[in-house]
Parts: sequence; C-alpha cells; structure tokens
Amino acid sequence: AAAVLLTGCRREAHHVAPQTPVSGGTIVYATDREPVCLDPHVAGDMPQVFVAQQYLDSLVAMDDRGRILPWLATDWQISDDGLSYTFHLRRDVTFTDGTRFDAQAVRANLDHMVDPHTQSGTAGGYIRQYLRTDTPDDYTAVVHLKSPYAAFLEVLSQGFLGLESPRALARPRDVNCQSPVGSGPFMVQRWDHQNDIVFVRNPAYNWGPPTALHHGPARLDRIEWRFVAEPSVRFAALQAGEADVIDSLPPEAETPAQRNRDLWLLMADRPGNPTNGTLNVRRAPFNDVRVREAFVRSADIPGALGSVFFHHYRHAGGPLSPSTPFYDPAFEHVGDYDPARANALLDAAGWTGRTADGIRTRNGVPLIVHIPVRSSWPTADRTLWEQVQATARATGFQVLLENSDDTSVLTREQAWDYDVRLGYWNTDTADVLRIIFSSAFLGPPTGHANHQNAAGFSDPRFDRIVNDALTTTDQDRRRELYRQAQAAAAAQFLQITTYPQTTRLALSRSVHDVRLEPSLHVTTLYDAWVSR
Amino acid sequence: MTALSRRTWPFGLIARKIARRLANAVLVLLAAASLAFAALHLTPGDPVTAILGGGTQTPSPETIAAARHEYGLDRPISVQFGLYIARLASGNLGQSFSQHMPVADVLRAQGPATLALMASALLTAWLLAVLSIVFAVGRRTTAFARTTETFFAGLPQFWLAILLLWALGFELQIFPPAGNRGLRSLVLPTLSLAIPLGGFLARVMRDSFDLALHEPFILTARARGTPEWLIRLRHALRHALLPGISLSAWAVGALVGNGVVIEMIFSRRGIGRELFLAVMTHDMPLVSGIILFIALVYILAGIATDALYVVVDPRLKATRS
Amino acid sequence: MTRLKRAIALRETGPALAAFYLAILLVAVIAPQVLTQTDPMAIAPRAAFAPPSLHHLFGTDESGRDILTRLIYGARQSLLLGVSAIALALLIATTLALIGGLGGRMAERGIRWLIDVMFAFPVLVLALLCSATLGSGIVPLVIAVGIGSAAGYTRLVFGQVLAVRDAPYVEAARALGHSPFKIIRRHILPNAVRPLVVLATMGVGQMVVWSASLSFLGLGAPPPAAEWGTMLSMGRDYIAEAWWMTLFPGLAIVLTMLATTVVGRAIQLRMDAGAS
Amino acid sequence: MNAISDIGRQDAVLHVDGLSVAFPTPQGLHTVARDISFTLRPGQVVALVGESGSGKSVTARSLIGLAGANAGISARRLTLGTRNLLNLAPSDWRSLRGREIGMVLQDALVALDPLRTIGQEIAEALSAHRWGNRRSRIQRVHDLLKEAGMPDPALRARQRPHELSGGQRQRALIANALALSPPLLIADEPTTALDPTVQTQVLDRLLTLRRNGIGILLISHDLGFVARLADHILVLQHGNVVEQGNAARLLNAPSHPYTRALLEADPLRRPARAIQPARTASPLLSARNLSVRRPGPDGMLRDLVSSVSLDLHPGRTLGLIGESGSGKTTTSRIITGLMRPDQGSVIFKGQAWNGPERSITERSRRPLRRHMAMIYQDPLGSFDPRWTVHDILADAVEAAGRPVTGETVTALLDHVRLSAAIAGRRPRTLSGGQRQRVAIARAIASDPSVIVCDEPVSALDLSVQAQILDLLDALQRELGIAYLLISHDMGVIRRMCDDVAVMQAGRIVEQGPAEIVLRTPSHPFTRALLEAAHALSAPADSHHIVETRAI
Ligand SMILES: Nc1ncnc2c1ncn2[C@@H]1O[C@H](COP(=O)(O)OP(=O)(O)OP(=O)(O)O)[C@@H](O)[C@H]1O
Ligand SMILES: Nc1ncnc2c1ncn2[C@@H]1O[C@H](COP(=O)(O)OP(=O)(O)OP(=O)(O)O)[C@@H](O)[C@H]1O
Ligand SMILES: [Mg+2]
Ligand SMILES: [Mg+2]
Repeated sequence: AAAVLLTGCRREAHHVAPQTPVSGGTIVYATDREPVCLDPHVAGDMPQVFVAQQYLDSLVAMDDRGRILPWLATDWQISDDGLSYTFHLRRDVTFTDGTRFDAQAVRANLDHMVDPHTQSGTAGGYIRQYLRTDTPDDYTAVVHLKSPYAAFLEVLSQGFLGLESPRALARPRDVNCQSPVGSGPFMVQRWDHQNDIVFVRNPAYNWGPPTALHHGPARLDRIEWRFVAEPSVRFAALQAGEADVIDSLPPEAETPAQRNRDLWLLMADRPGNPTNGTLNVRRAPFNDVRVREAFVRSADIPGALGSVFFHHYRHAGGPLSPSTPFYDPAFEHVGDYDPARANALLDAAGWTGRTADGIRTRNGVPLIVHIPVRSSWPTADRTLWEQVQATARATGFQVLLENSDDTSVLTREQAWDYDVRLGYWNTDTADVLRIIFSSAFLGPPTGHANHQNAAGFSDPRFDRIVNDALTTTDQDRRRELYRQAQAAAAAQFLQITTYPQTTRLALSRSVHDVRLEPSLHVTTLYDAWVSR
Repeated sequence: MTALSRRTWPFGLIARKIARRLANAVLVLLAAASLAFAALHLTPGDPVTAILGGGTQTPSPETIAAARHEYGLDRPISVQFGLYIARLASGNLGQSFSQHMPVADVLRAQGPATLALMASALLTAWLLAVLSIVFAVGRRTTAFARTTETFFAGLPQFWLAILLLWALGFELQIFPPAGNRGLRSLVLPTLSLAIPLGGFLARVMRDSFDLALHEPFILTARARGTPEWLIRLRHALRHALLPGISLSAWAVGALVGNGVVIEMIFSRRGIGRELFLAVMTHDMPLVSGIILFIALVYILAGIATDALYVVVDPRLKATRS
Repeated sequence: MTRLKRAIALRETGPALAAFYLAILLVAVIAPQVLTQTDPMAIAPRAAFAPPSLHHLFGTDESGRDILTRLIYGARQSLLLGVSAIALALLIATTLALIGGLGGRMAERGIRWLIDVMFAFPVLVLALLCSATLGSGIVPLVIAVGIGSAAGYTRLVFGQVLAVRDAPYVEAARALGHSPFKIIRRHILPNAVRPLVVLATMGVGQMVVWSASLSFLGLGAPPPAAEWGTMLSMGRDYIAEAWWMTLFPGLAIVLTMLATTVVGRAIQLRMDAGAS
Repeated sequence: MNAISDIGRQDAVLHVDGLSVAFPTPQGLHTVARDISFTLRPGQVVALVGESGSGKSVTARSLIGLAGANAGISARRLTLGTRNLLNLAPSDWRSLRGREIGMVLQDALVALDPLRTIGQEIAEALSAHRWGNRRSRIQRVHDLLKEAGMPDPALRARQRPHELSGGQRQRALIANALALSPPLLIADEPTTALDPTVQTQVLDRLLTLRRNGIGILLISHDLGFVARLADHILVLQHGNVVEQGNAARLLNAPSHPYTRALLEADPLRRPARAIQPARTASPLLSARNLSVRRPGPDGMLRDLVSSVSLDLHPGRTLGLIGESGSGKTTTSRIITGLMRPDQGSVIFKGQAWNGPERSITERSRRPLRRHMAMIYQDPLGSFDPRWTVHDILADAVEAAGRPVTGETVTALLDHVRLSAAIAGRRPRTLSGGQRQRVAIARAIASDPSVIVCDEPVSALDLSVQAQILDLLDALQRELGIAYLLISHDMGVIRRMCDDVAVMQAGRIVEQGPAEIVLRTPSHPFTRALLEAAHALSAPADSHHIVETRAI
C-alpha cells in the first residue's frame, strides 16, 4: 500500500487560495485520440473509457489504495466457491433517457458485453468467466461465473464496464455508438466526428462515486471534448486559452508548462503492464533466456527516457506498473542496463562471431532482432526504440525497426512473426499477468489468431500461480501469489519495460477539482468547476 | 462558323456528349471501386482484428467470428466482390467497419471541411499566382518573381505548414493553431496548401503569359492606347489561364486525396484523415467510399475545367462542352 | 553592352549556384566522410536538443546526433530514393504512354481512361497499400512513391507522344517510305522522351518530398536511417522547442528541389538551343 | 474632337526627317532603319516597300512609340501635326495612340485578341481614351463597323475573330484603328496572307479613307497592291532608302537595280509558262472519284473531298487552286497515300496505290514510295527538330535504298543551289528560303517521278518565292518530274502550270489546260477568283478605275 501511495497523483501545489466551487460554465477538454464508438463495451480502446467516465457510472468504484467501494451497488456478497456475486443496487438511479436502473439493467449490460455481436474487445474480454445474471428482485442482481474470478470486482470498477441504459442498448450497435445513454453526471449531447463531443450536465444526478468530492449534479454546464491529435498543437491551444484542459501533455512541453504560472499539471501512472517490448520466446534468438537477458540489459532505457522525454518519464522496471494493486517494487531493477553482463551472456550463449559491422553471429547467423512498428506509434516512442537500437548495437545486436501500417503489424503479430512486440496493458488488476504471460492466452496452436501472450511464454508453474490467484479473495494470499508471478516473469526476461503508461493533464489555473478516477486514472470532470 | 450555327445549337449532340461523359465517369468510378476492393483484399491483414485489436484488447474467438460474419468477410472473395458492386450500384456505400456509422454519413460529416479547405486553397493560390504574374513588370522584377515562384512551388506543403504553425500559431499567436472553427482557423492550412500551389500555377501560367505578351494582338492593344496593366490583365492573362485551369483540376483531386498531412498538422477534420484511418484498419467500405468521393470530385473538376475552358476560350465551344 | 553582359551573367549565376549545391550533394552521396568526421548514428542522449552552435552547426536531434552530419549522410539515401522513384515513375509513364500513343485507337482510349482512374485513386492509398504488401524499408517506399506519382507523368508523356505521333515530320518520314518500327525508333521515341530529361531532374526533389509525407504517416524509411523526410517528420513534435530539427532537413529538401529545377531548366534551354 | 479636327486641317500630317532605328545586339548596335525622310499630307498615301526584314515595320512602329523598349530612335525631325514625337514619355505616347495615330498591324489574322469579341476590342480603343459611356461606345462600335463595310455590324460586334473571314478581320482592325478618327493611319502589310478577293475588299476600304482625307502610311512588299494606292513610294533595302519618289514614275521607270529586282520578282509581272509538249497517252498517276467524309467540329459528317479525279503526266505540272479549306491539302494527302479515301482509287505507275480497300496497305505502298515525294506548306514542321540538314537528306537517300555518302548530300544541296556548309546546321537556324530548298532537296533525293507541292511558296516573300519557283521549274526540265502544285496564288499558277484544276468546297469545279482555264474560265467561281487577282494586277497608273470596282 505504501508503494501505491508513493506513486499516486503527482499534483502541483495549488497556489490560488481555496475558493468555494461555483456552478456553471464550460470546460474545453482537448485530447489526442478520438474514440471509434462512444459505447465502451464495443471494441474498448483507451479514448473510449475517458469519454465513458463522464457519462457512465459503474457498479463499484476503486479507491486510491485499490480497495473496492460501493457505487451503484450498495453492497454485495461473494459465494464461497467464488462463482456467484450478489449485488444489491441503489433504488434512486435513473438513466438519462428515463429508464430505471435495476437488476434487469445490470443483466442487460453484462449480457451485452459478452455478446459476440457487440464486438467487445476489452469489457467482454475481461469477463469471459461470466455465465448469467439472475434477478431475484428488481434491485438484486446475482451474477454467476463459470470459474472463480477474484479480479471480477476490480475490472467491474473500470469505466470500460460502465452501465448503460438497457433501452439504449436494445438499439442497433452502431446507433448506440453514436448516441449512448448512461446514468452519469453528464449526457452526450452530440458527437461531431473528428471535431468534438459535447456533454451537458445531467441535472438529476445524485449518485456520485464515493471517491468524489461533492454530491449532487455536476458543477459544469457543458464539456467540449475536442480532438487535437498533434501534441504541440494541443499544448499551444492550452497556452492560447483555446482549451482549458489538455490530455497527454507531451513530455517536451512539461517543463514549459511547469514554468507557466497560468497552468497546473495533474499526472498519474496508470496501473497494468507498463509500456514495453515483449520478447518472442518461440523463436531464435529469444528462445534462449540468456539472449533475452542480454538484450534487456544491453538497452539503456533510463538514458533514453532522459533525452526523449526530457527526464519527465520514470523508468518502470518490473512487469507491473507501480500503481497496480499487488505491485511489488522488488523487481524494478532486475533488468538494469549492464552491457558487460550482456556481453558475457551472449558469449556464453554462443553468439561469439562478429560480422564486419560488429554484429554478433552464431554459426554464421547474425544476431538480428525484428521489431514491427505501427505507423500510429508516437514519435517519441519511436525515438526511444531508436536509442535502444543504438545501445543494443554496441552489444552486438542488430535491431531492425520495421515501419508498417497497423493492420500489417497486427497480421505479423498474429503469425508470431516478430522478435519484439511493442505494447502496454492498462488495467487495474494484477490479473494482467495472467493475460500477458499465461498459456491460456497463447491462442490456438496454429495459424493466425489473436494471442495476448505476446511472449509466447508457457510455463505450467506460472499458470498455476496466476490461476490460483483468481480463486481466492483473501488479499494477503493474492498478494503473495502475485509476488511469485512477478518474480517468475521477471526471472524470464520476457519484456523490456520502459515507462508506466501515464495520464498526463495540463490545466488552466481557472480550472479546479479535476480528478483522475483511481481505477484506471481516467479523467473525471464530475467535480470540476471553473473560476473566471 | 456563322451566327446561325451559334443560335441553333445542336441539342442532340450535347445530350450525346453528356451521355458519353457520364458513361466514362461511371466507368472510372467502377474501376476505382474495383481497384480499391482488389487492393485491400490483396494486401495482407484482416480488418476484423484491426477493428477489434487496437491497443490493449482481448476479444474472444466468438467475437472475432461474429464480426467476420457480420461484415461478410467469411464468404468467398468473388461473392464479396459481387455483393460489393451490387451494393454500390444500388447507391449504397455501406457501413464503415471501424467508424460504426454509414459511409455516407462519414462523407457528409467530413466532406464539407475538406472541400472548404480545398476551395479556399485553390482561390488563394490563384490570387497569389495572378498577382505575381500581372504585377511583376520589368526584367528584374520578373526574374525575381520567377525565382520566387519556383521556390514556392518547391516548398513541401507540410514543411511550410509546420513553419507557419510555429511562427504564426505558436510564437506570434496570430492565428489559432488548430481546429475547424471559423475562418481564422482556415488561414494557416490554406496558406500551407496555397503557397506551393500558387507557385506552381504561376510557373505554369507565366510561360504562356510571356508568349501571349509577344502576340501581335497585344501590339494592337498597345497601338490603341490601352494602359499597360489593362493589357496584362485583360488580354495576356486570359491567354495564360488555360494551363492554370488544367493544373487546378489536377490539384483539386490531389488536395482532397492527399490533404491528410495538412489535416493532421492543423488537427483539422477531413476526408484525408478519414481515409488514412480507413486504410490503416482496412476498412473496406470506408476506403472505397472515400475513393469514390475523390473520384467524383476529380470527375466534377474535369467537367468544370472543360466548362471553364470554353468560358475562357470560346473558340473551344465547338470541340468541348 | 554591359547591361546585356550583366543580364547574361545574372542568368548564369542561378544555374551555377544550383550546380555547385548539387556537386556538394554528390560528394555527400559518394563519400560523406569527406564532409564530416562525426558518426551519424552515434547517439548521445545527454547532448540531445542542442541548438545550433559552433560545435553543432545545425544543432542536434532528440538522440543527440548532429543534424548536419545526418543531413550529409542522409543525402545518399534521400537522393537514391528520389532518383529511383522518379525513374520508376517515368518508366511506368513512358511505357503506358507509348502503348497508348502507338497501340491504335483502343489502346489510346484505354490509356486515357486508365489515367483518369489513376488520378482518381489517391496516391496515399497506393502508398499505404504498397507498404502493407511489401513491408517496411526503402524499396517499398520507392515503389509506393514511384507508382503513386506515375499518373501525372503518364499524362505529360502521353500528351508528348501524341503530339510527336501526329507531328508533320513523322508524316514526312512515313511519306519517305520508312517502316513504322524505324519511325518509332528514329523519330517518336527520341522526341517524345527528350522532355523527360528535364522532368526527371525536376522530379527528384518532388519524390523526396513525397517520401517525407509518408514518413509523416509513420511509413518512412526505417530508423536509424538519416533519410531527410524521416528527419523532418521526426522534428515536428519538437517544433516549439527545437525548430532546427525541422528547419534544416526541410531546407535541404527545398534546396534540392530548387537546384534540380534550376538545373533542369538550364538543361532544357540548352537542349532547345541545340535543336534550334 | 476639336483637337482632332484642328490637326486634320494642318498641312502635313506627318513629317519625318532623318529617322534611324537601332537595336543593341551582342555583336554591337544594329541599325535596322537608317536616315528615312518623308512627308505625309492629308488624303495622301506614302508607301514603304522592300523585302522581308528590310526595316519597314520597325520604321512604322517607331512612329507610334512601339518599336520596342530597347530600340534606339533618332531623327532630325519627327512631328505629328504640330507635335514633336521625339522623347515622349510613355503616358504621352499612350494618349497619342489611337487618338491621333491609328495603326493596323501586320498579320490581320492574328492581330485581334482571339478570346474577345471584336466589339469589345474596338470599344477598348474608345474606353482607353475615356470616350463616351458604355452605351454610346456600343453605338459607336456599330457605326464604325458599318463604315468599314461590315454587313450586320451588331451581330459581328458580338463575334470573335475566328468566326470572321480574313477580310472581315482586316476591316475590324481598320475600324479599330479609326475608332477615334485619327488623322493618320499606318497600315502594315494589310493584305499579306489574304485571298485575292479579300485583298480587293481591303484595297477598296483604304481608297475610301484616302478620299476622306486621311493620311495613310502603307507598308507592303506587294508592289501590285502598292501601285493601286500610293502617291509616294520609298523603297527600303537593309534599312536604307535606296529610291523614293512619285509612285507612277518609280514603278514605270525604276532607277535603282534593287527596285527593278523587286518588280521582276512579282510573279504577275513574269511571263506565263511556256506551253509544254502534249501529254503522253498514259498518266503516271491517276485518281478517280476520290471522296472523304469526316465529322466536322459540330460532330456532323461532312464531305471534305467528293468525286475528285485527277491525272498527273510525266514532265508536266498540274495546278490545284481554290479558296482556303476547299480540300486541296486533303486531296494531296490522299494522293500521297497518307490518308485513306472513303471512295475512289489512286493508281500510281500502274499499281493500286490508294483506295478504301483493306488490301492496299502502307506495306504494299512502300516499294513505290521512293517514286513519290512531297514538299510541305510548312517546311520547318516537316523536319525532325533534332536533326541536321545532313541527317535529313541522308535519311531520305537511305529511304530510297541508295547508299549514303558525303557526296550524295553535297550533290543534293548543290542541286538546290545551297552551299555544302549548310549540311551541319539545324533547320531552325535557316532562313525560310533555305528551308524550302532543303525540303526540295529531300524531295528529289529519292529521284522521284512525282512531287506533290502543297503551297510551296506561300510563306515566302516575293524575291525568294521567285527563286524557288525557278528552281522547281529547272528541276522539272532536268529530271522530267511531274508536279502536283497546290496554291491559292493565281500568279504562281500562271507561272508554273500546264494544267489547272479548280476546287470549291471539296469538288473540282473546273479542270483543263492552263491557258484555257485561265483565259476563258467557264465556272463562276473560277471567274471570281481570276477577277480578284486581275484587279490587283492591272497597270499601276489606273488605280482610280479599280476604286469603283466593288466586290
Ligand atoms: N525588338 C527588336 N530587337 C532587335 N531587332 C529587331 C527588333 N525588331 C525588329 N528587329 C530587326 O529589325 C529588322 C527589320 O525588321 P522589320 O520587322 O522592320 O522588317 P520588315 O521589313 O517589316 O519585314 P517583313 O516584311 O518580314 O515584315 C529585322 O532584321 C529584325 O530582326
Ligand atoms: N482529318 C480531318 N477531320 C475532319 N476535318 C478535316 C480533317 N482534315 C481536314 N479537315 C477539314 O477539311 C477542310 C478542308 O481542309 P484542307 O486542309 O484540305 O483545305 P485546303 O484547301 O488545303 O485549305 P488551305 O488553303 O487553308 O490549306 C477544312 O475545313 C478542314 O478543317
Ligand atoms: Mg513587317
Ligand atoms: Mg492546305
């Protein structure tokens, strides 16, 4: 818990004397990416959850310390076998289309998430154990699972699994994407594609989360949620007063933003698996743990982070981001930069030859690492990997960064045609370790198919640990099991982890009480207000 | 050509020409659509995984199968193509996979912004080109104008865009750095497109302009005492317009189809960005819808060009229309 | 008299300067180490984002590499890319134009139609598809840019072939009793292809610009290549903090375009003079 | 208006004394007109004559300040009425042009802006001097066109030059020059490149003006035309006045050899062709019932040529005459096998040479190709611009299947009286006469029995024209070639042809031996053509009679 506190919100001191919040006004919130659908059940990409957080409520909430708190469910019981969750619901909640929130609504939502036709990548993926929901009475929902799933409440607290009006959900999927209906503090008024989403206040709102600073309706009248993809332009818009809050503050702008007395910053690391390159253990050269360790140790990540991100990004060394529940700091330095050891390992692994360019060879085969790079990957991350390329080259790795469009990269990934896969995984549960490293997520043995276990790592002992962790709700037991899982993963050098995914807001001084909802550290504007 | 033939214009002939033109347009559209289909199906990559697999997701196999079925991607290619063409023929552009809305709605939402930018860029480019041509008098000024035009024509649009953004958007803060709001936000993107295009136009037109200035009828105009600027504007310029017009027709298509970089830099909405996203996710209906849109703009530009040709040079009335 | 001489001198300075610039480029292409002693790939994270100074004339980039050095080393790849892309574009254009111009009425109509289709098909899509099919690297980039810009050149060359085909001197050759093959070889090809020299010189810069647009979309030359377009597009995120990262690669591209255009024009003038 | 009539009453409209014009060139100052002096009174016509490039146009243009920005003009005296024209500022020149000097520029066919209606063009002459308002200007334009003898002026004013005939364009130009009734009109080559019929119309108009008291400076190289009009003639050679004086005296008794040469070059003044031996029984080439239909600009099918029949005999020349667009070139293209007729046939040397049948192909024609050659209307266009004269001639020799040596080319050049030094030059650097000689050399390279000449001299000035015609004549006598000679110039036809065919709208309306067709024409069209030509060739002293002859 101490670690969680340490890495909580980094927030600049608020110079302005405390003022009483005022109601009314509009906030212009400029963000980088536009969601493809406003319903977070569909697909489920990060931009969607940011939007969803404004107009959806969840069954449960999570606090700064990873504890689950009641929200639309007032309390709940878990059966001893861990297969049934009985939720008791608030009775005063209505969706903004007038539909009552009740047990039927909970069932409709969970059914919707797992319905293949919904095309849910995230929400449906998180609750694959879901079996059905019984509604013994209007305000009691009993959720049955196929197998024990201790992370169930954790994932339920994510905005991805927010609750929508069952009447709205009954409409065709693509209609619901454009004009979804929730019970949250704001309502989606219109979505002007590639331009903005306008939210207006839900005047009836009286069921804010326990993490909120106030009760009753939101303070803002309106939110203009604009899409400004270029980082430098977004920051310029903030400086010019065209935007009140910007998301994904570019690292190069962080120092100027700190110096600017009209601005303040709000940042928090997101839980989950940090930004990383996952090594494919299913083929040479990374089928040898020594080569994996050598590669991890030959990359000077802190050095690269310093230049590329202007010393504003911290190195994440372990398989979990510090803000993830059950994170253990013991693994932060397992793979630190150590070229001497990297060279020794490679020598030991038989990569002793050298080409004319100084690339190591074994039996005449050069030590080449293929990394497909999506064209949508941000410039700074490219640069980061260029520096990895440069430092790894000193050890004798030839790293090829292969630019291609997103679909082509995905296709290669499905075919295991890579040595390093770049990615990250934001989620508020340590169960992420199971998703990215357990053999259950290897996909079918042949052919092209999605596999979340990008390393191709398969170890019955590891599988047992992460599966056991799902069967118990005893926090200490879980902590111990996840420590073992982190240890096992770290020892295998399955990833080069770089920095934790971070929510990075820069705000005008006239904007107050913008919060990050602790589950995924997603912006919530429910408490926010503006002084003019 | 007598006066009579001018009044009793052969209407059957016009109808035939229009019909031929339309047939040609339909053929071009059909080919563009087929090409789009073939291209997207021949390149590796499954749209479904692109749609469901962005970022950090874990769709279940059933979800993937359902999506594939929904978009008809589980059928043989020939059947898909037949359905695709049949659907297009009935005027239905289909439903975008990745945008979760009808392609027609995407075009309706994004088309006007792109067309507005294109129109303002084209107008500005013409203004720049005409000013430079008509008012660069004298050997030295002309040489200077010529060099400037070549320089402008060689400026990469996006480089100019970045520099303009930096100088006028960030540093001097004269114009808003981004967005689609109002005329002021149109200024920088317009300039980034218009300056290179204007240079190009001027370069293309200047040669004809100089040729025209040495035509005998210019001497006639001088001999009747017409002021020099009027001669340049009224007589010589008009003769230089034709190459400029045909270049503009090409530019229209290029501005719409390749505007993505400018749209990205200035965070503007538009067809270009939509196209980029669509290609990235192999969103077949959206890609082909946009290609058809661009092809249509290009065809219309061609027709407008021909009409303008005749306005500028009525001698062409007989051969075009 | 002196005025005339001065005018002639003035007309010559442009091409001379352009030729000088191109000569330097040529040195950079053949032996970049002559122009700079620094390693273009060596990163120095601590020296990142250094503004132009005596030590780093054009400043350094986000990895602390010297921009001038990278521009010099990048010349080879950029120009190679430009030259091969324009060669490919002209090859396609000439082939199609000759087929359309000499293959009879149906071929002519077919090529006209094909040009329309090519124009309607956005370059961007072609480029993206090329990169998707052929993977990453400089070769797919060349193919993408070459094919993508072929439409414009095809139209130009096609017009030229048609004009030459119907030129009176071709008819005169026919009246002399030469075989069609000989007429194509002796009259049509040389005269139709003559303007291509100029187009080609001017096109090199244009191709570099095109590939830079693709770098913008994340499809450029793979790192750590010091390709100009890639350098330029990498700099755009840092424009507010490090303008030199954007300015100098852009200038290199613009000057190359300008120089090739000026030299192309001079060649054209000389060729016209030669033919007159 | 007052000012204009004031000047009109002055004694001399224009007084030129010692005018010289020079241009700077890389080789130094080049004087193109030297020490020119004359006086022009109202109702008088002064003519400048001389061959191409002798400085006529430059002299005329320097009188209106349009000789070029780099022209160096000097004179002892240069006055328009009472106004000194030396060292005028550009704005002074502008106010003078159109108002006090009207100018009709060389090349009537291209001297009006093709994109604007002639009404707009003439109105501009008025608005440039702020004459009247929009409405009154329109009225004035109609009046001017009417005065110029243009039928239906309101309609014509809305038409563009390409919709008008050459004569109508020339009249529009004159109306344009006279818009503000200037006392002085400069007419630079007002009849070159025009049909004889049109020439008479223009002549007529100028005579009227002269009668109305306007001073005219006329420039021409056509002495026949000048003779009809001028009171005073200046003969220019290389920028120098070699002879000047009263028109009748100068034309009847030229004293300077150059003037005499000029007069001699006029084909109308040269003897008609001597009668050739009677035709042999079998023609070398015979064309029967040729017809070609093509869609016109409006998409409708039209007969370009219909039922044309011709015979060419060895050693004889067949002249093909007719107005522009009557199908002369089309006929020649069928005869040379460059175009396939829709009907009819051409037999050449006893073989099927051209016809609608698919069996006649270019391949089947190729063995006979060397026996037929062509001389084109535009010689420059018929040479590959990359080739030197040597390449061009060697190519033709090679095509005829003969070995190419340096001597063959030199011999050919020698045949057409060109020096061997020319072999290394490209056609563009040659003069018009030299180019046409190279074209002739190429034509005779294959030792042909037939040469088709499409307007071989119409682009050349009279003295060169005469040389080329003499050359063709000599070659025919030397080599026994049969010519098909296309021209619209009756003088050329009279000088060159044994037989004549007259074409109108794609048909041959009259055909027969030259002396019969030209002496006693039977078809009204032929008569009209001859009459127009005759009007211009009548003796110089009787221009007052011509004046009354309206067409
Ligand atoms: N602007 C100029 N600069 C240099 N030389 C010029 C210029 N204008 C005319 N000349 C030269 O002056 C000479 C006389 O030209 P001009 O046009 O007066 O001849 P012309 O007698 O009217 O001939 P034509 O019968 O062909 O019209 C020519 O050698 C011409 O090349
Ligand atoms: N291929 C063609 N298709 C359609 N119309 C044609 C074609 N060739 C010529 N014509 C038209 O046929 C008519 C006769 O042309 P032709 O060139 O034979 O006339 P011409 O007697 O030689 O005239 P000129 O004296 O002006 O040379 C013209 O109106 C011309 O526009
Ligand atoms: Mg002249
Ligand atoms: Mg003709």
